[in-house]
Amino acid sequence: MFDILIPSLVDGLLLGFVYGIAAMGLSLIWGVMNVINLAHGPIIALGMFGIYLAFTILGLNPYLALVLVAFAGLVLGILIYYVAVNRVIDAPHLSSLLATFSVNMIIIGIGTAIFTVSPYNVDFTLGAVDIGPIRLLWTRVAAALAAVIVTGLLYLFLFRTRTGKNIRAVANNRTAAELMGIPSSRVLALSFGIGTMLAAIAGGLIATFFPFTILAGGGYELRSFVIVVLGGLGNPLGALVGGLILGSLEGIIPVFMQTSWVPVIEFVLFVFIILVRPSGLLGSRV
Amino acid sequence: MKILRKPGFWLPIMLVLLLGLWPVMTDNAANREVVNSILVSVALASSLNILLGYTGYVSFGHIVFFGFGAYTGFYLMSEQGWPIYAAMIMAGLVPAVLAYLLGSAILRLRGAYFALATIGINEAARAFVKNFDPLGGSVGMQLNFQIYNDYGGAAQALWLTYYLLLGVTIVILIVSYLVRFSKFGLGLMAIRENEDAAEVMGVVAPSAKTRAYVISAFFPGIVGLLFFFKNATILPGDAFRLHLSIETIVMVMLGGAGTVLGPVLGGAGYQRLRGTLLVTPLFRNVQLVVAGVLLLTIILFIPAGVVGWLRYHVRGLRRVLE
Amino acid sequence: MKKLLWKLFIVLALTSIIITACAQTPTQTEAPAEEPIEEPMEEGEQAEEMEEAEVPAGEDMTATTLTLGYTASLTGRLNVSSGRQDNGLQLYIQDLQDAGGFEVGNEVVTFEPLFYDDESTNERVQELYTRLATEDNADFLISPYSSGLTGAAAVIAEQYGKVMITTGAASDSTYKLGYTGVYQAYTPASRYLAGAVDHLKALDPDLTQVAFVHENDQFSTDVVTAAKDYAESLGYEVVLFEGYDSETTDFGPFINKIEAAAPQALLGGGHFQDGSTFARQLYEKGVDLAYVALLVAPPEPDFAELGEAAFGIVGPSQWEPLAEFTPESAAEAGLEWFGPTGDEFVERYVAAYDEEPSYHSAGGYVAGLILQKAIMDAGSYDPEAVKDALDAMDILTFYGRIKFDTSAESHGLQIGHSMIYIQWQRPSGELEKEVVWPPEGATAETIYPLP
Amino acid sequence: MILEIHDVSKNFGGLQALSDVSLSVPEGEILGLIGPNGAGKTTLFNVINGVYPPTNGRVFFQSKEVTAKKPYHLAKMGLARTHQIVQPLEELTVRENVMVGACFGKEDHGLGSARELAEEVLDFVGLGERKDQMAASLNVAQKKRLELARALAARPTLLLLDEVLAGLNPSEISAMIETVAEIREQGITIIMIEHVMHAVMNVSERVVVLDYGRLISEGTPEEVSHDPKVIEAYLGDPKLAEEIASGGQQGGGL
Repeated sequence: MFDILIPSLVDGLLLGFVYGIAAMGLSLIWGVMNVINLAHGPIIALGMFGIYLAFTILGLNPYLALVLVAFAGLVLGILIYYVAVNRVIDAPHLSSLLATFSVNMIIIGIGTAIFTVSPYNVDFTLGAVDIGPIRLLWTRVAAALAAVIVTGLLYLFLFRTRTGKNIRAVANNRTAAELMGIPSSRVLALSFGIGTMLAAIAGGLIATFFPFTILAGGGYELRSFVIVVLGGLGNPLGALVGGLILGSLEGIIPVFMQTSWVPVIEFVLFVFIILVRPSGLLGSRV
Repeated sequence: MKILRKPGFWLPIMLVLLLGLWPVMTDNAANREVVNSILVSVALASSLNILLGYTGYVSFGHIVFFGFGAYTGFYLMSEQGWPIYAAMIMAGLVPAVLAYLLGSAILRLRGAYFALATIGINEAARAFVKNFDPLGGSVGMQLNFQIYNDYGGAAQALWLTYYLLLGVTIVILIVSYLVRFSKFGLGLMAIRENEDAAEVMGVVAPSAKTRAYVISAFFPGIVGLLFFFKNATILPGDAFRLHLSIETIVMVMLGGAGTVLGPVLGGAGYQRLRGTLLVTPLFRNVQLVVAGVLLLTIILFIPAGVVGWLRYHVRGLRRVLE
Repeated sequence: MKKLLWKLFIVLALTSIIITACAQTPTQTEAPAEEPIEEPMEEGEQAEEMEEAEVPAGEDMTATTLTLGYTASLTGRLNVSSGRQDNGLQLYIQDLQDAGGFEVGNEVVTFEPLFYDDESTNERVQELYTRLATEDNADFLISPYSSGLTGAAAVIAEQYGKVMITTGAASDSTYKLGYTGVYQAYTPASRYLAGAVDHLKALDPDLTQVAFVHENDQFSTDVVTAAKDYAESLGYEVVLFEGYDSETTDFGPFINKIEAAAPQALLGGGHFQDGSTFARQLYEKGVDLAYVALLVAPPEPDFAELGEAAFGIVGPSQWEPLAEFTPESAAEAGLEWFGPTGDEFVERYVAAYDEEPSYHSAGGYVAGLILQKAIMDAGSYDPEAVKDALDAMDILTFYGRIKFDTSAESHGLQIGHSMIYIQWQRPSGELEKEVVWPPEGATAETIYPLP
Repeated sequence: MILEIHDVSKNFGGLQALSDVSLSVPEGEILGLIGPNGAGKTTLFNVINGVYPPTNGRVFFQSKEVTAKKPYHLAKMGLARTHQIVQPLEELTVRENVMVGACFGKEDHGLGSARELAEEVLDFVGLGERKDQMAASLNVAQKKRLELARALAARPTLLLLDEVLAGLNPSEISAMIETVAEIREQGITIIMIEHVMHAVMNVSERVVVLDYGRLISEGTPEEVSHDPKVIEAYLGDPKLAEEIASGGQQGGGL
C-alpha cells in the first residue's frame, strides 16, 4: 500500500503547488474587489501558449520565458480591468461575472482562431531523479519551486511595499482607502493584473509537463474555484494551502477507487464547503 | 379573456408561433432544424429567466436540469420502453424534485456564493453520471433506431419532436407571463431587488425562491429529452455542458432579464448568430469573439438588455413589450 | 453626446441581429464552404490508372456530380488521425475527378466533397450532419473520424435516409442500433486487441498478468471490454482495468496504479493525443513493462516524434504500407479486386501530402472506393439500390477485404477485414514501424521484453 | 399590550448591542425611542421584527411569542417598519413597491386590490403623482415617504418608524409629522426612532431612552428630558458611540 501511497502523494503535492498559484490569482482578485474572474481559465491557457511560443519560436528556456509570460499576464490583466471590469466594479455580481465571462469568450475565440483547438506540447524535459521508489521529474519539482518563490514574492510585495499595503487597504475597505487618498481604481487594476499574472504563470508551469489546448484552462479554472473555497475566498496564502490539499486529494483518491471519481468527490466537497463553511477551511482574508 | 388583450402576453407567443409555423408551411426539414435549435435556446432562456430575471439568482447550473431530465426520459424510453409523452412528464418532474431538494440547501446562499455552488453542482453532476453505469457511464446511452417506428418512422418522429418542442416553448412563455404578472412574481421581483427588505415586507423568501427554482427547473428537462431524443444519443459531456448554462445566461441578458419577451429575442438572436457563423470557416472562431464583444457591450452599456432598454427609452413601447 | 451615439449604435446593431434572427431567410443559395484541397498530384500520371475510368466521349452521356458530405476534425483532440483520414478521402476524390469519373448507365459520375470542421466535438457533428443532410442535401455521407462522433452522425444519416460509409469508426455498438444504411470500413473494435492478446501469448506463454487502461469513450471501451474477456478466456489475470477521460493530460495516477499492480503487459489507450501523452509519461516515469500495446496512436507516423518513448510500443493497425493485398492475391482467394494497388496508393499519397500515409489515410481513401464500387454495382445512385449493392459486396482492395454483415442485429458491421500489429523499432538507427503480427505478414521479430 | 419585550440582549461577536432591555407598548400608543448614536435602537427594531434573533430574552407581539421568528412571519401578523437607510426596490415602480407591502402584509391582498390600496396610500403620503416612476429615480425625502407608504399598505397594527425625519428639511419634517399623526389616528400603534428631538417630544406619548444597549430611562417626554441619566448619556463620547453603531450594523455581511 505504501509503495503507491507515497509516490501518489508526492505527485499530487507537486502539482498542488501549481494549482495553488492559479487559485491564488483568483483569490486575490476576489479578495480585493469581490469579483469572480471567469476569464481565469483562458488566461491560464494563454500562459501555456506563451511558454510554447517562447520555447519553440524564440528558443527560450521555459523558466526564462516565464518572466516574459508573467509580465504579459500583468499587462493583459490591467487591460482587461480597464476595458471590462472597471465599469461594473460596483454593479451586482452578475455584471462582473458576465463581463469577465465575455472576456473569456473573446480570448477563447481569438485563441481558437490562432491556435485552433488542437493539442500542443512543449517538448522540454529536465530528466528525472530516483529517490527510493519515487521517480521525481525535475520539471515538476522546478514548477513547485517556482510556485513557492512566486508566493514568497507576492507576500513580500503585499506586506513590504507601499503599493502592496495600498492593495491590502483597498481590499479591507475600499471607501475608507479612497478617503485616505489611495487611488482605488489604479490599485484595483494592479490587483487584477497580479491576479491574471499568477494565472499566466501557473499556465506556463503546467505547459512544461502536460500537453494543452486553448480550452485547457477550463479544467484548471474549475480546480481553482474548488481551491479558493477550500482555502477561503480572498485569502491568497489559503489558496496555496488549498492547492496542496486538492493536489494530495487528486493523488490519493485514485489509490482507493477509480480515478474518474476524483472530480465527483472534488465538486461535492466544494458545494459542501460553500454550504457549511463559506469562509473556507482557513477563513477568509489574510 | 382579459389576458389575451395584453400585447405583452401575445406578442412573444405570436413571434414564437410564427417562427415555429414557418418550417411547417414550407414543409422543409432544413428550416425545421434551424428553428428547432432556436426553440431550444428560447425555451432554455425563458425558463432560466424565471430564476435569473425575476428572482435575481444567478444560476450556472440551469443545464443540470436539462441534463437530468434528458437522462431520466432517455432512460425511461430506451431501457423501460416508455412512450415519449410519459417520459416527457418524468423528464420535467424529476428535475423539479431535484430542484426542490437542492433549492432548500443552496438558495440560502447569496450572490457569488450561489453562483459558485451551482457551478459545483453542474460539475459534480457530470462527473457523477460519467461514473454511473445504469445511465451508461461515460459512453452514455443510445436509442435503438427502431424506436422511431413507434412514431411513424424517423421522419415523422422528427416532426413530432419539433411540434412538442414548439408546444413546450409556448407553454413556458405562458407560464413566464403568468409568473411575471402575478402576486408570486411580484414577490420574486421584490426578492431580486432587495431580499432583506422583501422579507421585512412579508415576502416569504425561502419558499418563494424554492418555488421559482422548481418552476424554472421543470421545463429544461423536457427540452433536454426532446433534444436528445432527436439526436438518439446522450453523453454526460453533452448533457451537462457548463458552457451551455453560461450561454443561456448570455441569451437572457442579451434580450433583457426579467422581461417575458427578452429571452425570446435573446435566445433567437444568439442562436441565429451562432448558426450563421457555425459553418463559415473564416468566421467560425469569430463567432465567440462577436458574441463576447456583444455581451460585454450589453453588460457595460445597456445592462437591461434589448427589451429593457427599449422599455426604458421608448415610452410608447412599455405597454407592448413586457 | 458621445455616450448617446454609442447607445444608438448598439441598439441599431442589436436590432439588425434580431431582425436577421427572426427574418425567415435560409441562405440556401450560398455555395457551400469548401476548404481548399491541397493539390494532390502531378499531372499526367494518374488518369489512366483509375479502373473503369476511361470516359467515353459519347454524346449520350450526361455528367453527374454527387456530393459526399462529411465532417473532419481538422482541429481538436482528434486532429491528427482525422486529418489523415480527410487527406485519404480527398485524395480519392481527386483521383476520381482526375480520372474523369465513372460510368453508371448513361451517366458519368464524379464525386465532390462537401465538408466542415467538427472540432472533434459531438455537438458540432450533430449540427453539421443535420445541415449536410437537410440544407446542403448531400447525396452520400462519409463518417467523421472516431466512433463517438460517428455514432452521433450515423443517427442523422439514418434519420434522413442517407447512405453512410463509416471509416475511422470501429465501435461495434453503432451497428447494433438497427441502422440499415450505415456501412463500416474498419475492422470492428471488438477485434482490435484480440490479436495483441494472441501476440502476447505467442511471445511469452509464461506471462500471466496484464493491465488495461483505456480512454472512457465508446471506441476504447468497446475494444478493451472485448479484449479483457478474451484475455481472461486465455487465462490471463487482469490486475488493473480502468478508464480515463478523453481530455486527460496527467496520467500520473494511472501510472502509479500500474506500478503498484505490477502487470507485465499493458494494453489500452484511446486515440492519438491521449495515447501519445500516455506513452510519453510511461517512459518518463520509467515504468517496468515487458509489453505495451496502445490503440490508434502507434500506427500514426507522428508517433515517432515521441522519440525514445515510442520505442517498442505495439499498436493495432487497419492497414500498413507494407501489407500486401494484390490483384493476384484476390484471384487466389477468388475475390474481385477493386481500386489501386497499395503501392500506387502510397505513391500518390506521398506525392500529394509529402508524408507517409497511416491506416487512417487508407481508411479515408477506401471509404470513397467502397461507395464508388457500390454505385457501379447498383448501376444507380438511388440509396436503396446502393444499399443492396453494399449488402452484396465482397471485394479485395489494397486495404484488404471488404464485406458487411447483413444480419438484422448488426447490419453494416465489417466482417471481411482484419487487423495487423506494428511495433516501433530501430532497424537502422531511425525509429521505424515494423509489422510484427500476424506472423504471416510480419516484417520483423518482435522486440520482447521491452528494455 | 400589543408588544412586550422581556430582558432582550443581543451580542455581535464580542459586542453587546443590547443588554436586558424590557419594554411594553400598549395598543394605540406612539412611543418615541431615543438615544445617542450606537445606543442599539435600530438593533432593537431588528430584534423585534426578526431580522436578528435575540441572544437572550423573549419578544411577544399581540400576546404571541415571536422571539426569533422571521421578519415575514411578523409582517403577516401585522408588524411593519421603515428603514433608517432607505431600501427601495429600485427597479420596480413606486406603485409596485407599495403593492409588495399590500400583497404580503397583514391583509394579504390580491394584485387588483393591492393596486387600489397602493394608489390610496400613495396619495395619502403625497407620492400619488409619481406612482409610475422607478423607485430608483426618487429623491431621499420621497424615498422616505415610499418606505412609509409600503409599511402602511401592509395595514399594520404596529408600525416601527426608523428615523423617517432624518435628512429632511424643516418643511418636509412638519409635513411628515402631520402624516405620522394622521396614521396614529387610524389606530395604528407606532414606535419611532428619532433624532429630531422636538419632533419626538411633540408627537410621542411616552419616550424610552437607550444608551449602550441599556434602557436607561422611560416616561413622558417631560420626565425623560429632565432625567439626569439621559442628559449624561447625550454628553457621552459621540465617536465611541458611532463605532458601536457601525459595528452593530455590519454583522449581516455576506
